[in-house]
Amino acid sequence: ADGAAPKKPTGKPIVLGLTISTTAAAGVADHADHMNGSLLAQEEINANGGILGRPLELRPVDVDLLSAESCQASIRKLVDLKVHAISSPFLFVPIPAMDASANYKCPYVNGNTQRAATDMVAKHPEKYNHIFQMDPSEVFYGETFPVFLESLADSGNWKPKNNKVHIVQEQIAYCQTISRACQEALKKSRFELAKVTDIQYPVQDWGSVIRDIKKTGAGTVMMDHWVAAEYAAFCKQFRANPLKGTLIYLQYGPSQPEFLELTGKAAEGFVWSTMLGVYADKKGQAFRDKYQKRFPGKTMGLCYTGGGYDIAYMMAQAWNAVGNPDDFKAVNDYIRKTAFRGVCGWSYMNNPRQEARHFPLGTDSIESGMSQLYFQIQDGKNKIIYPPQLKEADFRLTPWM
Amino acid sequence: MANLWKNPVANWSIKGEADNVPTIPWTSPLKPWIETTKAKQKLYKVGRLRYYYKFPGHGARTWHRWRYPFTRRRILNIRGEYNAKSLRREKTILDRRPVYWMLSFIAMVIAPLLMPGGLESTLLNAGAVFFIYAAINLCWTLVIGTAGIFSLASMAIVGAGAYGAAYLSLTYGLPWWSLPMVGSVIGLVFGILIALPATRLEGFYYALLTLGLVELCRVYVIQSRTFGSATGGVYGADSYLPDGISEISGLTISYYVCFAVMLAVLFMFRFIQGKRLGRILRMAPEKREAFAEATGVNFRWARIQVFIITSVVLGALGGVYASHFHGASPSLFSMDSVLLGLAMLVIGGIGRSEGAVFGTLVVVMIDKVFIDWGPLRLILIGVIMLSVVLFLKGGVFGIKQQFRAWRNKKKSENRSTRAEKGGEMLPEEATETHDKDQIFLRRFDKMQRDYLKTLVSEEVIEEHRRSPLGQHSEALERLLNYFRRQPQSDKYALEAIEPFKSYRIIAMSGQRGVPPRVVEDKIYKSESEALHAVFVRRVQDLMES
Amino acid sequence: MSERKEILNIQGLSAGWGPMRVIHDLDLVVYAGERIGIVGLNGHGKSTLFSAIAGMTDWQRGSIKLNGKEVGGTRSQGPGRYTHLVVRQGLALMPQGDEIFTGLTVEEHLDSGAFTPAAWRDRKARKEKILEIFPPLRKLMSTPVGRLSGGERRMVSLGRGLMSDASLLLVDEPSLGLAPKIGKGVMKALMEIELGNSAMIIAEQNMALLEGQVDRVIGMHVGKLKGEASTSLAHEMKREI
Amino acid sequence: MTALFEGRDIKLELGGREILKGISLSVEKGEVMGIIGPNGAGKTSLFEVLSGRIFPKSGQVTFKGQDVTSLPLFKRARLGIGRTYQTPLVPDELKVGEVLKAARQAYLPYLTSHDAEWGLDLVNLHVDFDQYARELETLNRRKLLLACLLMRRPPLLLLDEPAAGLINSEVDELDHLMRKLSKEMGVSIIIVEHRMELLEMIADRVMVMDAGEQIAEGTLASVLANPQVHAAYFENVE
Amino acid sequence: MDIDIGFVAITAVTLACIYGTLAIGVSITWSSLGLINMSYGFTFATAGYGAWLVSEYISSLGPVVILGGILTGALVGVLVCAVAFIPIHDKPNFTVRGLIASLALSLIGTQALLYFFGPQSKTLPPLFGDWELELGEVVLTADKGGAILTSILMLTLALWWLRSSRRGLEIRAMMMNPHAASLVGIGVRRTGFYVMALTGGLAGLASVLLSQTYFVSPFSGVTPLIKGLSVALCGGLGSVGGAMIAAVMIGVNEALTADILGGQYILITQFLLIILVLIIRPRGIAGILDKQREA
Ligand SMILES: Nc1ncnc2c1ncn2[C@@H]1O[C@H](COP(=O)(O)OP(=O)(O)OP(=O)(O)O)[C@@H](O)[C@H]1O
Ligand SMILES: Nc1ncnc2c1ncn2[C@@H]1O[C@H](COP(=O)(O)OP(=O)(O)OP(=O)(O)O)[C@@H](O)[C@H]1O
Ligand SMILES: [Mg+2]
Ligand SMILES: [Mg+2]
Repeated sequence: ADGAAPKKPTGKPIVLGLTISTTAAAGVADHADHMNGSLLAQEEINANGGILGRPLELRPVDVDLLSAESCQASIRKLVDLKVHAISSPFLFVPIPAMDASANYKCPYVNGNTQRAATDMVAKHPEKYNHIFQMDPSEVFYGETFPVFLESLADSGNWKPKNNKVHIVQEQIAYCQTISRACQEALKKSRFELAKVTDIQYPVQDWGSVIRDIKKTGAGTVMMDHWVAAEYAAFCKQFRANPLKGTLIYLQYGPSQPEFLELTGKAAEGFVWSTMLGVYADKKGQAFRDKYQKRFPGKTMGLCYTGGGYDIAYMMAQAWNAVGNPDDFKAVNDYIRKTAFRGVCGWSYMNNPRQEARHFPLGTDSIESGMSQLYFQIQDGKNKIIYPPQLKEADFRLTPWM
Repeated sequence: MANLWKNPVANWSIKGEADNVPTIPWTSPLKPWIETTKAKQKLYKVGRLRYYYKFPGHGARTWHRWRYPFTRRRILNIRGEYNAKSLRREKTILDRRPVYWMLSFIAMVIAPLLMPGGLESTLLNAGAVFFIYAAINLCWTLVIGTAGIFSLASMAIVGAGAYGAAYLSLTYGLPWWSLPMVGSVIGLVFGILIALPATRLEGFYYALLTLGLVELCRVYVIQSRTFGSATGGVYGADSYLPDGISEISGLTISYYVCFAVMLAVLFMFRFIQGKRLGRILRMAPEKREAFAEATGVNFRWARIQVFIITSVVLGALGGVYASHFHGASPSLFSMDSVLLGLAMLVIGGIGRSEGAVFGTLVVVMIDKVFIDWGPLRLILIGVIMLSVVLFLKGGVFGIKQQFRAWRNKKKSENRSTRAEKGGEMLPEEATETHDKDQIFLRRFDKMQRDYLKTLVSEEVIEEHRRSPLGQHSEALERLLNYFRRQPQSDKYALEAIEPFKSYRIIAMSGQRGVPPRVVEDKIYKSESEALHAVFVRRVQDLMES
Repeated sequence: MSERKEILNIQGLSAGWGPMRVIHDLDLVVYAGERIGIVGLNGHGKSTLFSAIAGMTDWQRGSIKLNGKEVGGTRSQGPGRYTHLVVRQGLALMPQGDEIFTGLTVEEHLDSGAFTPAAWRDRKARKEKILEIFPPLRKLMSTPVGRLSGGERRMVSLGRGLMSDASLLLVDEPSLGLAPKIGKGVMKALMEIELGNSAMIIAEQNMALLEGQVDRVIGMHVGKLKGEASTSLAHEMKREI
Repeated sequence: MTALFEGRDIKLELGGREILKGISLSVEKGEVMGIIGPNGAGKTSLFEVLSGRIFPKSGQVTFKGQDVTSLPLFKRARLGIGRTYQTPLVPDELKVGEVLKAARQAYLPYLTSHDAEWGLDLVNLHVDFDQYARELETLNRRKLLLACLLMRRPPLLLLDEPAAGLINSEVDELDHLMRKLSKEMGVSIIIVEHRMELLEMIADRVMVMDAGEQIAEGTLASVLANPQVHAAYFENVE
Repeated sequence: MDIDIGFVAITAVTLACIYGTLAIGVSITWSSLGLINMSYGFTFATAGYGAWLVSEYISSLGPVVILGGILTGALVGVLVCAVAFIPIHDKPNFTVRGLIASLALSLIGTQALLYFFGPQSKTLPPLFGDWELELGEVVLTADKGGAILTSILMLTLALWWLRSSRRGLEIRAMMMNPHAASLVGIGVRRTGFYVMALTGGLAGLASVLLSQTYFVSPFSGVTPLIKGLSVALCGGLGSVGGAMIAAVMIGVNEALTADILGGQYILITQFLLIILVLIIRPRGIAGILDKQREA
C-alpha cells in the first residue's frame, strides 16, 4: 500500500490470527514482542488504507507452548474464527498445531526456528504446503558458529588464546539440536571441540559450571541455554571469577530485553546471536524508532518485534497481490514464490522446507537470505558485530580479556 | 382424725382386716395434668423427613423384573407401596442416578449435532479432550477415593503409555489399534512398580513419592535423545483417523471415539466400585480397617489390585492419547497438569464417577473453549476451585449429602429448644417413632407417676406391710394397680424356691424362652414378706424414675 | 447456700454431635470450694458435658455461666473454635483420652499449661508444686510424653491442667486405663488439691472411687442428670457398673 | 486332648513399655472363658495379639494345633477366629445390606444371602437393609459385626467388652445369645467383661489380669475368693 | 574423576542454605497448620515484587528493600491464611481442601502478577554492597555470600525461637495436637495468623536473598515451591530440624552429582534420593511415627 491517498479502510476486515502465550510460564515475553510488532504493523497498514481497501484485524488467542492439547486447541480456535492467515511467533510442539491447521490450509507463517518441523513440511508437502517458517532453522546457530569465530579471528579484533571450543548445553530439544549441529560444524573448521558440559534448568548455582569452564580453559565457550534470567545469573557469577581471555557466546537468550536490566553492567562484552533479528540498516533503524515511539520502554526486543511486524506486512503484500484473501491456495503459492524483504531481512521460502534461506550458509549474497546477526553487548547496548555487511560496531575486547 | 381410711368390709369382721387405717389426705389425680398443660411452650419446626416424588399406579413389579443383561442388577431401584392415606398404589424411585446418567449420555451423543456453527471444531476438539481426561480422572478417583491410595502418578502412567506407544508406532509402525494394548502393557509394568511402595508409605508421603516419579519421567523424556527427539515430544504416531478425511468429520469421529473410550472406562469404574472389590474396599476405609479385617478381608491386596487394574487402563488410555494426538509431549508429566487434574477431582468430589466427569467438564471446557479470554479463564478456574473447596465438603456432588447432614444437625438443635423437662419421650424418638400413640401414652404415664409419687408415704407402706393382700386404701390401691399394669420385661416376680418356706425376687425378661433374671439372692421366709419386698422395690423404682 | 459464690451455672444445656443430641436440657450449679463427682455408664454424655462446657461439641444450646460470665450460648459450628477463650476464663479440662502433645517433653508440656502471662512468669514454682503432687514425674522431666505409660500420661495431663490457676477443674475419668494403685494415687492427689475459691468436677464410671470423698455425687443417664445421689442410686450404679 | 485355641507365654511391648508380661491361656471346644481385670490391664492388647492385629514380642498362639502366631488378623479370621472390638465400630459409608454382602464376599467361598439371614436370625438383628450402618445404636452395631462373623460359623469367638454401654435387658439378650452359641453350637468364647453378673451366668472359667500379668485363674467364685484379685480389682469397689 | 572436596563442600553449603531457606517456610506452615501451602511460590514471587517496588519508588538501601520484601511476604501470608486456612481448618478432610485452596490462590495470584507487572523479570539492587570472597576455586559474590550468611543466621534464629519462646511452644504444640492446644488456651486461628505471617515473612526474606538466583518474575516461585516442598516432606512432617537435614543432604547430593555425573543428572539423582529416603523412612527423615489404634 503506497501512502498516496490514505483513505479509511472499509468493508469486512481481513483477519490475521495470532497464537500469543499470555498465561503460561514460557515464552510470554517473546510473544508479547510479537504481538506488539503485529499491532504496530496493523496500525500502519490500516492508517494507509488497509489491504484491498479492507481493514486488517488481529485475533490473538492464548496458547501454552509446551502442551500439545493447548497448541491444537488454539489453532482450532483460530480456524473457527475463520482467520485469513495465522501468524505465530513459535510453539515448542508445533506438529500438532500444524496438523490442526492441515485441513483449513490458510497460510500459517511462524518463527518456530525448528528444523524438525520444517522437515515434516518437506516430508508431506501436500499436507503442510501452507506452513511457512519465515526465518531459518535453529541448526544454523550451530553451523554458523565456527564461521563467525573464523571471521572474527581473521578480522584481527580478537585473537583466540586457543582454538578450543567448550559447549555448555541445556537438555531441551532446541539446545540439543544446536549443540549437535555445532559439534558437526566444528569438525570442518579450524576450531576443535574441547568439552561438552551438560546442565539442566533450573540451575541453582553456576559455581560448578564456571569451575568446569576454568578447568577446560578453552578459548571460546558456547553457552547453549535458553533462559534469560539464568544467563544473567551466570554472567554475574562469571564476572566474579572469569576465565581470562576467553570469548563467551550466549545462545539467543540475551535477545530478551530484560537480560540487560537483570545483568546490568556485568553484561558488558558477552556475545549472542539470533536468526530473526532486526537489522540496523535504514529500514531496520526506522522500524526501531517507530517501535520505540509506539511502545516506549527501557530496551526493545530485537527479534520477535521485527518478526511480528514482518509477518503482518508479508501477508499484506501477498493479499494485495492476490487480491482475494479467501483464496488460500493462491496466497500460499504467492508467499512461496515471492521473496519478502522485511526489517529482519529477506525471506526466501521457495524451498521444500518452506523456511527462509539463511545467510551466510544458505546463500552468499545478503540480498537473498535472512542474515543471522551476532551482537556484542557494548556499553549496555546490543551492537551488531557480524556479518560485516550489517555491523554497527567492531568486536571489542571484553573486560576480562 | 381427718385422714383415716374406713375399711368398707370392716363390719363383716373378717379376721386380719383392720377396720380403719391411717392414710394420707386425698388429692385430685387431675392436678399434674392441669399443671403440665398450664406450661405453654413455643414449638419450633424440626425439619421434615426425606421427600420422594411418588409416581402413581402399579408397575413396580415390572421394574423389578427388568435386569441389566448378564447381571442380577436392577435397571432402576423402584419401590412400590400403598399410600397409607389414599390407599392408592404408588411407585418411588429410590436411586435416581441412573436416570440422570442416561440423560447426560444422550446429551453427549447428540451434542455434535447442536454445535453452534462458529465453534464446531473448537467444541468437538474440546469434547474429545474432555472425554480423554474424564476417563483418566475416573481411574484416578478410583485410586484415590476407592482404593484410598493418594497417588499422583496417574498422569505419569498415561504419559508412559503414550510415549511408549507413540515411540513403538513411530519406529516399528504399529497400527493405531495396537497402541492401547501396548500402552496397557506398559501401564501394567508401571503400576506394579509404583504399587510396591504403596504398602509402606501413606498419605502425602506417598503423594510426594509419586510426584517425584512424575518429575523423573518428565526430566527423562525431556533429555532422552530417543523421546525428546527434537520436536519436544514424539510425533507421527499412527492415528485412528483415515487420511484425507475432512476436518469436521474427522473431529466428529474422534469425538465419538473418545466418548466410547470414556464409556468403557465408566463401565470399568462401575465394575470395580459397584462389585465385590469396591464393596470390601469401602468397608475398609483409610485408618478404619478393623471391621473389615475382622471379617477376613485382605484390604491391602484389594487396594493393590485396584491400583494395578487402573494402571493397566491408564496405560491403555495413554495409547489412545498417543493415537489421538499423533504422539506425546512432556507436558503430560508437568506438575501443573497433575495439580489441575487433582483440582478437577476435588471440584466434582473425590470417589464419585459423576464427580470426576463433571469436574473435568468444567475445567476442560473453560480452559479449552474460552481460550481468547486469556488470563481471565485461569482466574475463573481458580475462583471455582476456591469456592468449591471453601464451601463444599465433598465437591459439587457432595452437596446433597452435606445439606442433609446440616439439616439433621439443625433438626436436633431445634428439638433441643423444645425439650420438655421430665421423663417423657424425647423429641428425637417422638418424630422418629412410628406409633405416635406412644408419645401420649408416655406423657400420660409420666403425669400418672407424678401423681402416684405424691401418694407414697410411710402410712401407705406401713399399710401394705401389714397386709399385702386384700382390701386397701385408695392411695395404696392406685399404686398397686399401677404396678400391676407394668409391662412384662424387667417386671419383678417371686420365685417360690420352696412353697410357703422360701421365696426369691426375680425379674421377668420380656422374651419367650429367655429365663428370668435373679435380682437379689436374699431369701424371704414368708410370701407376704416377699410380696412387701417387691412392693418396696417397685416404689423405689417409681421414686427414681 | 446462696451466699456461696457460683463458679459454674448451667441452665437448659443441650449439646450433641451432628444429628445426635447427647446432652438433653441439663441444669447444673457448682459452688466455689465444691468437689463434685459425676457417675454414669459409657456413652451417657459425661465427656460430652465437659466438652460442651469447654465449647468443643459440634453444637450446643443453653447458657453456661463460668464465674458469672456467659461462655455458652448458642453455638452451631466450629467445635473448639472458642475453647481457648473459655479456658482463659479460668477453666481447666483434663480430657478423657489424654490430649497430649506427643513430641514435647514433660517439662515443655507442663510449661504449655501455664498460658496466662502471670503463670508463664512463675512457671518454675508451679512446676515444683506439680512435682510435689506427682513425684514420679520428677525424673521424667526431659522425656517426650509420647513415650510415657498410660499412668504417667495421665499425671502429665492432670499436671498440665493444674499449672494454670483455674477456678473450675473438670477431670474426666482420672483413673481410666490406670492400674488400680496409680488410679488411687491420682484420685488421692485430686482429693488433696485444696480448692480455695475454685471447684472441681470429676467424671467417673467407677462410683466407688468417689464415694465419701466428694461433696456431691451426681448420676448421669442418657444425657440427663439424675439429681443428688441417694444411697439407692449408688446401689443402682454399683449394680450397673 | 489338645486345646482348640492356645496362647503360650505371650509378651508384648508397645510404645516402649511392657504391656503383656507372659500371658498363657487355652480354651477347649464349647468352653466360655472370661477375662477380667482393671482398665489398662492389657485385656484388649491381649486380644489384639490373639487375633493377630499386633504381633507379640515373644510367645506362641496355636489354633487347632496349628501355629498361627505370625498370621495377620484376616488370615486368622479365615481360619475361623472371630473377634469383636471394645468400641462398637461399623463401616460408616455402607448400608447394612452392603456390609452383609461385603462380608459374604470377603473371601472364598462366597456365601449366599441365606447364610447372612441365618447369621442375622442367630443374633436376632432385624433392621432395614437400606439403613446406613453408622445409624445403628450400640447393641445393633455389635450385633452386626457378630452376624458378619457368625455367618461363617467360626469355632472361636473373641469378644471384647460386648456389654460395655448396654442396659440390663440388652445384656440379658447378649447372655442368651452366648449361651446358645457355646452350649448348643459348641462355639468356644473368650470374653473380656467388666460386668460380673454376665460372667457369672456364662463363664466356665475366668482369668484375672492386672498390669499385664495373669494373677488368677479358675471358676468365678474361686477367683473372687482370691485375695490378690481383691487387691487388684475389687479393692476400690468395696 | 577427581572430586575436589573443598569445592564440593562450599557448593553444598551454598545449595543447602538456599534449600533450607526455601524449605523452612513450607515446613513450619505444614507442621503447625497442617496446611500444604501451594501458594508458597506465589508468596515468594509477590514478596519479590514488593521488594522491587520498594527499591524502585522508596529507596534502594539493602535493609529497606529486605524489609519491604519481608513485609509483603507477611501480608500475603496473612491473606493466604485468611482464605485457605481460617474458613476450613476445622472442617473434614482439611488437608486436601487446604491444598487445593492455596493452589487456587496461587493460580489466581500468579495471573494477577503477570497482568500487573508483565512477563519481564525484574532485578533487585545489590543488597550486600559489592565485594568478592575467594575461597579456593570458588568466588563468593557479595549477594551469594550475604545470602548464605543471612540464611544461616535466619535459620538458627528461627530454630532457637521455636525451641525456647512461648510462641514457639504454642506453634509446636499446635502442630502436634490442635485439640489439646485449644485446651491450654492456644487460639488456633490466632496462632494460624501469626504462623502464616511468619512463614510469609520468611518466604519474603528468601525471595529477596535469592533474587540473584531466581529473578523476580511472576513464575519465579515455581521452582522454590517444588524444592521447598520436596525438602520439607523429605525432612518429615512436623520436624523443622528434619527439613534442615534434608536440605543439607540434597545440597550435597546436587554438588556431588554436578561434579561427578554432570549437570543433566541433578534432578534425576535428587528425586531418586528423595524416593529412596521415603522408602527407607516412610515418614521422612525425622518423621514421628505415630500409629494410633482404632479399636
Ligand atoms: N467426638 C465425638 N464425635 C461424635 N460423637 C461423639 C464424640 N464424642 C462422644 N460422642 C458420642 O456422644 C455420646 C456420649 O459420649 P461420651 O463420651 O460423652 O459418654 P461418656 O459418658 O463420657 O462415656 P465414657 O464413660 O465411656 O467416657 C456417645 O454416644 C458417643 O458416641
Ligand atoms: N499402641 C499403644 N502404644 C502404647 N501403649 C499402648 C498402646 N495400646 C495400648 N497401650 C497401653 O496398654 C495398656 C493396656 O491397654 P488395653 O486397652 O489392653 O487395656 P484394657 O485391659 O483393654 O483396658 P479396658 O478395660 O479399658 O479396655 C494401656 O495402659 C494402654 O495405655
Ligand atoms: Mg467419657
Ligand atoms: Mg479394652
